[in-house]
Amino acid sequence: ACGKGSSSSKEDTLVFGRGGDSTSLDPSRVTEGETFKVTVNLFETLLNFGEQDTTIQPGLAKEWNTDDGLTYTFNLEEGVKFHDGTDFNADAVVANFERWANGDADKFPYYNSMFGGFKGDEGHVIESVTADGEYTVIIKLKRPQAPFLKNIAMSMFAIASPTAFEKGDDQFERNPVGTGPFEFVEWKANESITIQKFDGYWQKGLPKLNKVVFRSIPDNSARLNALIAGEIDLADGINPSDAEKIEGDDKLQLIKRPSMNVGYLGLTVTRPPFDKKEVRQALNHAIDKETIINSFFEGQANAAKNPMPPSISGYNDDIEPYEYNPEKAKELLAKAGYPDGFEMELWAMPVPRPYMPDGAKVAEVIQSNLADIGIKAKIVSYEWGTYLDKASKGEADAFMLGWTGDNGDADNFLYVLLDEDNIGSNNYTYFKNTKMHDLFIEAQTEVDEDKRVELYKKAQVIIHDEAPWVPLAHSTPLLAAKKGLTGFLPHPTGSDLLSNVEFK
Amino acid sequence: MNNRNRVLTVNDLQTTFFTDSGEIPAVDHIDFHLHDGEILGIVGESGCGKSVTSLSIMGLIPSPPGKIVGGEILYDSLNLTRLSEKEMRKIRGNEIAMIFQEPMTSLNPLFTIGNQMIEAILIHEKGWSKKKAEERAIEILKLVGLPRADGLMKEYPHQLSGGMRQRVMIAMALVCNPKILIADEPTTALDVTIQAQILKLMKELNVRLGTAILLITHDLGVVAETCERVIVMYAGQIIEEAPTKLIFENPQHPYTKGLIQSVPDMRFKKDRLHSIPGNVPKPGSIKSGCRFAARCEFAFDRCLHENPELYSTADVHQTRCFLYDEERVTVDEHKAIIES
Amino acid sequence: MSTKPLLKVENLKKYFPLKKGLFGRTVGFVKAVDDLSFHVNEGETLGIVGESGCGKSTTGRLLMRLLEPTEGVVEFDGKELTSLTQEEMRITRRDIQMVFQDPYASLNPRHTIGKILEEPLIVHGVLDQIERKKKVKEFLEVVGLNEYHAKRYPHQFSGGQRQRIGIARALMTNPKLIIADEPVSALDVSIQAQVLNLMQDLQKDFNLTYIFIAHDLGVVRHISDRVAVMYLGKIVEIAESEQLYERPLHPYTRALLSAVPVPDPDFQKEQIIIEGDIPSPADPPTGCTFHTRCPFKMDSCTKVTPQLNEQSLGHSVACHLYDSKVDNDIKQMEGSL
Amino acid sequence: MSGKTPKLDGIIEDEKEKTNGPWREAWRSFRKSKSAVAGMIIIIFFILLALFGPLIAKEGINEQFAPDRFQPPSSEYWLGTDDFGRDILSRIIHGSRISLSVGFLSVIASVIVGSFLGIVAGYYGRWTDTIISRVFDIMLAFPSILLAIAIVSVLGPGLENALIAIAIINVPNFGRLIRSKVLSIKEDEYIMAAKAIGMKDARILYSHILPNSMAPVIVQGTLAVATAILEAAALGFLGLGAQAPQPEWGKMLADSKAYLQSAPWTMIFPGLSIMLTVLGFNLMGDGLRDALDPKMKS
Amino acid sequence: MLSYIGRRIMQLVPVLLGMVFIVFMMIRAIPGNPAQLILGQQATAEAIATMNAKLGLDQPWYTQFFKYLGGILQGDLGESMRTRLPVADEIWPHLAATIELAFFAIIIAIIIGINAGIISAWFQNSWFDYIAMILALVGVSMPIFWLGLLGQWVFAIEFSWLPTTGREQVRDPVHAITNLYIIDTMIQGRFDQLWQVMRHLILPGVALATIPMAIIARMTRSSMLEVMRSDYIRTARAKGQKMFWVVYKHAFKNAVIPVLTVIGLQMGMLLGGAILTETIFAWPGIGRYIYDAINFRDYPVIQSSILVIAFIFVMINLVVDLLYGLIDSRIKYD
Ligand SMILES: Nc1ncnc2c1ncn2[C@@H]1O[C@H](COP(=O)(O)OP(=O)(O)OP(=O)(O)O)[C@@H](O)[C@H]1O
Ligand SMILES: Nc1ncnc2c1ncn2[C@@H]1O[C@H](COP(=O)(O)OP(=O)(O)OP(=O)(O)O)[C@@H](O)[C@H]1O
Ligand SMILES: [Mg+2]
Ligand SMILES: [Mg+2]
Repeated sequence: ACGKGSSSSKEDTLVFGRGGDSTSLDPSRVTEGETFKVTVNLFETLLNFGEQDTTIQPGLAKEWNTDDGLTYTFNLEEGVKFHDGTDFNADAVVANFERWANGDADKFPYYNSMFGGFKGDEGHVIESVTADGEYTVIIKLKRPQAPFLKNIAMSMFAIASPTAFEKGDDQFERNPVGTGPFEFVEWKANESITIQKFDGYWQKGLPKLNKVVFRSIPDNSARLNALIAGEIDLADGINPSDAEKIEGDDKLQLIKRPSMNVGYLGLTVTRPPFDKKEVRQALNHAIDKETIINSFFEGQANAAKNPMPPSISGYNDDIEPYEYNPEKAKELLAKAGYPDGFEMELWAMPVPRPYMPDGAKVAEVIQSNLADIGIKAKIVSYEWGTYLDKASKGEADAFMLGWTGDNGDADNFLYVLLDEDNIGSNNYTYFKNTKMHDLFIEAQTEVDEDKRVELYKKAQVIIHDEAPWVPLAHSTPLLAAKKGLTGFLPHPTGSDLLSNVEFK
Repeated sequence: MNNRNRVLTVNDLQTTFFTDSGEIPAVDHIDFHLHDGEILGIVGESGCGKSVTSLSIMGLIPSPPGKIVGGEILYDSLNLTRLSEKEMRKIRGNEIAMIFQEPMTSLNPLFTIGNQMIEAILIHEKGWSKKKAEERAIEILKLVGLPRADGLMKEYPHQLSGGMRQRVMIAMALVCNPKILIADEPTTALDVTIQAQILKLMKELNVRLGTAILLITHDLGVVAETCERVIVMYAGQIIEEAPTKLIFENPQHPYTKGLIQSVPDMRFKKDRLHSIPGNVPKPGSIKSGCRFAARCEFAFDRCLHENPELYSTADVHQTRCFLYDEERVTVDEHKAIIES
Repeated sequence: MSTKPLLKVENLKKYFPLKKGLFGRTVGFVKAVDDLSFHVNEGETLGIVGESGCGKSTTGRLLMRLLEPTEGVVEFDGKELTSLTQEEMRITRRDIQMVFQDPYASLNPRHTIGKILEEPLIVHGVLDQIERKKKVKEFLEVVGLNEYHAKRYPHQFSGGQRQRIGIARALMTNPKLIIADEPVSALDVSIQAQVLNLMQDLQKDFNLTYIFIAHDLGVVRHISDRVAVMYLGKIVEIAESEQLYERPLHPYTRALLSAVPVPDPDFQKEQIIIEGDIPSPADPPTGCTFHTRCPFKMDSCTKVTPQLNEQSLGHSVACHLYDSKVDNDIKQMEGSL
Repeated sequence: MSGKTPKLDGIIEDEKEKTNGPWREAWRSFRKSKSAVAGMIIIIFFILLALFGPLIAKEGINEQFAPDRFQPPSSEYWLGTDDFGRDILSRIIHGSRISLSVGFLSVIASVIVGSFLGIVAGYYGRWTDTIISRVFDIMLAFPSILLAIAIVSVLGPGLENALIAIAIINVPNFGRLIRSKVLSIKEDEYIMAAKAIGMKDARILYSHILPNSMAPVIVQGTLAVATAILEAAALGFLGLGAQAPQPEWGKMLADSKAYLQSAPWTMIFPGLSIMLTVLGFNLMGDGLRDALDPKMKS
Repeated sequence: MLSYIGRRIMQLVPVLLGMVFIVFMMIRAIPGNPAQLILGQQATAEAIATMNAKLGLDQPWYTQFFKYLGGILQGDLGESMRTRLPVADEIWPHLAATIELAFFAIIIAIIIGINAGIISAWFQNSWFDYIAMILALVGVSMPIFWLGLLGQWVFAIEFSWLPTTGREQVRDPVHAITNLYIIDTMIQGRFDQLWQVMRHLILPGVALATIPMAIIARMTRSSMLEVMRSDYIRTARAKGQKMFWVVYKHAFKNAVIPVLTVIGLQMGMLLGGAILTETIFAWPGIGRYIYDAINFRDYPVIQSSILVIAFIFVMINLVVDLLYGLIDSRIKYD
């Protein structure tokens, strides 16, 4: 397969530079974004998200319906083939679901968290998955799950070729076989992953590219350099500070990824003085989000007032944000019994993330903001693994973190990040509120979208008042590409489908 | 003796080291000559400039800091100080060869004896085949009395004893039949029994091959046994020159006298050794007057201010001491008297 | 000169193990000193000569127990040194001192001369500070140096001066015996004479006993009352120095004496040039160790190790030529020499 | 004849020169080397900067002034400003404190620990030697930067921990040096002489062996300061060393590498500072080696 | 000779065992739980517990240690926790990348460093000597991450003479056989690719070569100066030998041993110490691999790759020691 592209004169190979390598090419086995970036092009899911949002669109299932939110019927595309020649049909879908449901949390972590466990588990949502003829699949649930369709559309629940995965899971994740527009060619660890056009792809005329190479360049500046030098065509993870320059470069174009994230400063409510609501509110008033956004997101972000981005349904836009007002902050501190401030640790993220391109620097601004109201903050940083581990144990006073949505559902932000059920995992602030908890549980099984929105809006009011976070920003992650590149539509989840991309 | 050819003549040679701590005139205006086929000895205490003299002749003064700043060295009629490095290379090893004090370190430890011998031959015998050079090397190793010459060719220096190494050094110096062999303290590092072997060999070779030898040593015994003529050096200067017999029978310079007397003689027991007080000065440390004045029991005023020349006291005997300037003094006095 | 032995050495041996391999297996021995017996009388000088590597320095160090002997007894002043504890030995070293060959290497380059000289006194806890300083000054003058030299460092002295310092250090504790290991061989001839004279003067003034190690036969003759000749770790001949130089018995001694160049062009001497090199002490020849080079080698020499036998009063030699059995042969040999 | 009284000998031509100890002697030859003096001047410059610079540099190191972000060098900001609008010159000046103290402190710590272990191993030998040497072997078989990273990972990132890590990785270097020095000095003749006068082992150790092993330690120490500064900068660069907002040079480099093209001064100057300081120590170390190592003396 | 090698390798065993032990204990002291990192932010506590059990992390450390040791003795380096691949399989491509880079760097360093050192010593105190030695000093003082960035900026971005990052032209990837691309492209006769691979090596190679080059130059010079003073050099010159041969044959062979030692040490350093260069130039090497593994608490990967590096390091030293013997017949191995 190698050397195939070198002769053709038309540019049809895309080199996509990104920050890290994938850990696996079996999307169902990992939780990490770099894997999905590749697999979204190799595999397809029953349902798709919209091109640049998280609305539900047909995928391998061209139609679907449900009456009660418990039984879903999917009608599949016909004539679809896996890369290895296996036919795609209802049996294949069932085989995939069987595979997941018979696994364990270690093997299929996402399945576990999205569908509440595995076969036989108490919390397992899926009752059964059955084929009804060649091209119809029926999924029965034990109880309604509001974001069920969104879950089905997530890239980890991609339908893989049963012939391939039956050879063994470990073998499969190195030699992925799906129905996607591209098929797998080669993986050079930490260097590059090459995929090429799947000639038997069912959607005619796609993909437009012949070959895609995903190249890992860990350092943001180095990646941009490689783009400028023409070694790569598309670069992920562009520093906001470079945006201006890229826009000024007539050989390059800046591409903005729709934002579906939030970056925040978490306040561990179990650690004094953050057990006092006033203190938390004071911090909300003290931090100058505008400067942070101007300086370190270079304007490529919106100030956040809620723990979820506005693009997601359920966002409460009526909430009045805490204004930047050091005086008010001081008052609140005084009220809480800290007229002279106090000393605290401020944990700064050691790694750049889409929601926080430069945690350490933002921390420095926050530090100086806090100094203005008399709080002495010491910036502390651990390397990432330790950081998460320690923060999840509630060892931080205040820590910076963020979240990118997986499926565009409010539940995926609010419940995951702030509910008491998730203390010890993703609720790092240890915030607990019974009223809010009840709202969340209700929303999870509510199938009526309007009612759900109401529930989440109520929850946001509580969160705003209790202020376990200082929501900072919803950033617009930046990408940059060579001028002639078209058809690239970055997806808010970070998994970009490349079938429409071509060079002009 | 005088009718013999001079193969080497050193005229007014001056070699100075320009160091951080000042100029060191290690060899300070020396004149001497070497006859065809003779063995000339140079004696003197450590640091008096013996090695620098010999290295000057070879053009091997480490430079910087050393430099020949004056005088000439005539090989036949060729002035060696004027030659380019390339021309000098043709002389070295071919016309004038040299062996050094330390047989232990003078051979390159990482090459076989054969390799080093053959190299010495091929440098000067351009057209020779390796085979021919090898044969020559073996021949010459046998000449210096080394047993199993064939085997030695493949051995490394460290496998040889000190005496054998010095023989190899001599052999290597002789491969191109040089006219002159300079031997800088060739036996100092050896035991007496081995020293005797080497000195005997050198005398034999001198007779058989007619090579003139400049033998540098600090051992008066070696001089007495080996050399025809002796030069005594002190602090960079020649202070006395004479045939060996004369030096020992009638040493003239107070230093030479003291030196001869201060050596304990194995043949009989002296009650007490003569000792010359003070230390051997470094060249250049005494700026004015006779270099030996400070240690000399006969020193008088003039010695402290003026450096004596070499005065010929007999046809073949020269001494750098005012005590032997009487003639001149008288001549000068005569002149003075006549003029007045 | 009294004839009371101050030092008595019996069957002294030092074998250095030759180690090899990962676990340091001993695969052989360097017989550096092999069965020495001799004595030194009070007030006399015993010279030890021999070619390099024959074990002279090792002998010197064994006497002071700077090396532990493999075997043998050293008796000093009635005390058996070889059985003392380390601490007792340390204290006894007051009475036996050493002068080294390389005067520069044996002086700590970072200490002043004053400190170097004072150190033996401090170590042995004699005298208080003021007296120590006084004694340093006194001994500096004894060896021909000056008081102000005490503040200087070794590198500021010439070789001869350094050796004087080495001698002064040895004298500081008023020792009875001084072992001088080639104290003049690093010095120039004219300086050598100064140091030899100094040593002789001091011997008289302080009633010292010397063991004088050297390879220069002239120097040894000059300074010694008795001389021992060593070859490959063994004494081959020992005698009053007159005796030894005038009537050497051992073929090695003779060869050695004949090899020394004499500073007299008129002197005609018998030339015995022995061939070959000294064998390695790690692999000494069997029987008489000299037989490989000996012009008078006999069959028995390769097999039987000759013992030191007294031939005349105080003159012992280890050579089969002088065995009574072969008495007749000797006479013949003597004739041919 | 004058040989009669030895007292006369030797004192002729002895001018009363000043006493020159080995240290003074070393200083003299050190002073002669231009490069060594240049190195010393650089170091003194940075030390002065570290001591008094903060008084001169009026701009606060951490005062952020957003409107002045990325000012190129000008008369107001000699070396320009960084992404927070902070004066780079002030930060470099304050950074010299960090770099120098990390350099010195870590080396002092490793010298102390290394010397102790080295002496124990070299002087007492046998199984202590075996154990200590083996541990050194093990440590030296790690690439040092990896070892430092691992140690910092254990201790957590931060300047103090970086310092500790650097100190630890340097211990075997000093330990070995001292050990070999002790072993070789043990064989020197003046040690034999000291034993011959009946000196005790302990005294030999501290009065002879230790002072004579100081010179190479000083040389090695100076050079090690250079590497320590580099290592600290490397750790800072990887984000494992100094933490924001400390103006550590390596960290400054890492923070500004994104602006290499748009604001090159943000990374050129910290890099230059590292290089110059390290160069200073290397130059001085070389000079010291020439001055203190008697082997090199002609 | 063979028995010497055998013995040396035997001596390695305790060192390597010690290393395994130290690494093992040390990385377990790093706070943070691999399971958490593998499962990500979403993981539930029970998932983490299952994962721990699966990875054997719930067992006491000594059980884990001896299990690991047992594995190593059977040639099993364990399995990466993150990618679930055998470490042995994963290590090689990374190691090969670093080996290629390190070799390239060390060869540049040797060629330039040794010659600069020799010429400096030969013409001591000449302008060449001064300039070379100043450059060498600057070289050892260079923060290479800085130099690498500057090099990238100037040569790759401003002038576009050289590629900025990576090992190969991604558009035309090398088909990996041995993973040493220089060899792979040659086997396949793809000289166009070889050229590209070489171009990619230049910037990181030179950045990496700087320090060893400087060290080698300095070491060569001082070692040569010492040798040039020796008697046998004088002997060689007294024979009438040309200075060039005196220097390059007689002197250099004698001066080379300390230089070899330095080269060996530096090569070891380059193998593991290339992290910074590898980061800047996105070089998929072993340093980066270990660094990532540390971040992910991928215990088997850290343990095994450090072990492999240390093993190579010690083997390089062994080779260097054996080279001594080839050069100097006085050195005996028994
Ligand atoms: N490379 C050098 N640099 C500076 N001075 C030197 C150098 N070589 C020799 N000298 C000086 O030249 C003087 C004479 O040295 P030379 O080597 O000729 O003495 P020598 O008579 O051969 O002594 P020895 O018997 O010790 O070999 C010495 O005092 C020394 O100071
Ligand atoms: N510590 C030691 N370990 C092993 N062998 C030794 C040791 N010390 C001396 N030897 C060996 O013992 C033999 C005698 O050495 P010693 O130093 O006593 O000789 P020497 O007669 O003093 O020689 P020189 O005249 O060269 O000083 C030599 O072959 C030497 O190699
Ligand atoms: Mg000389
Ligand atoms: Mg000796």
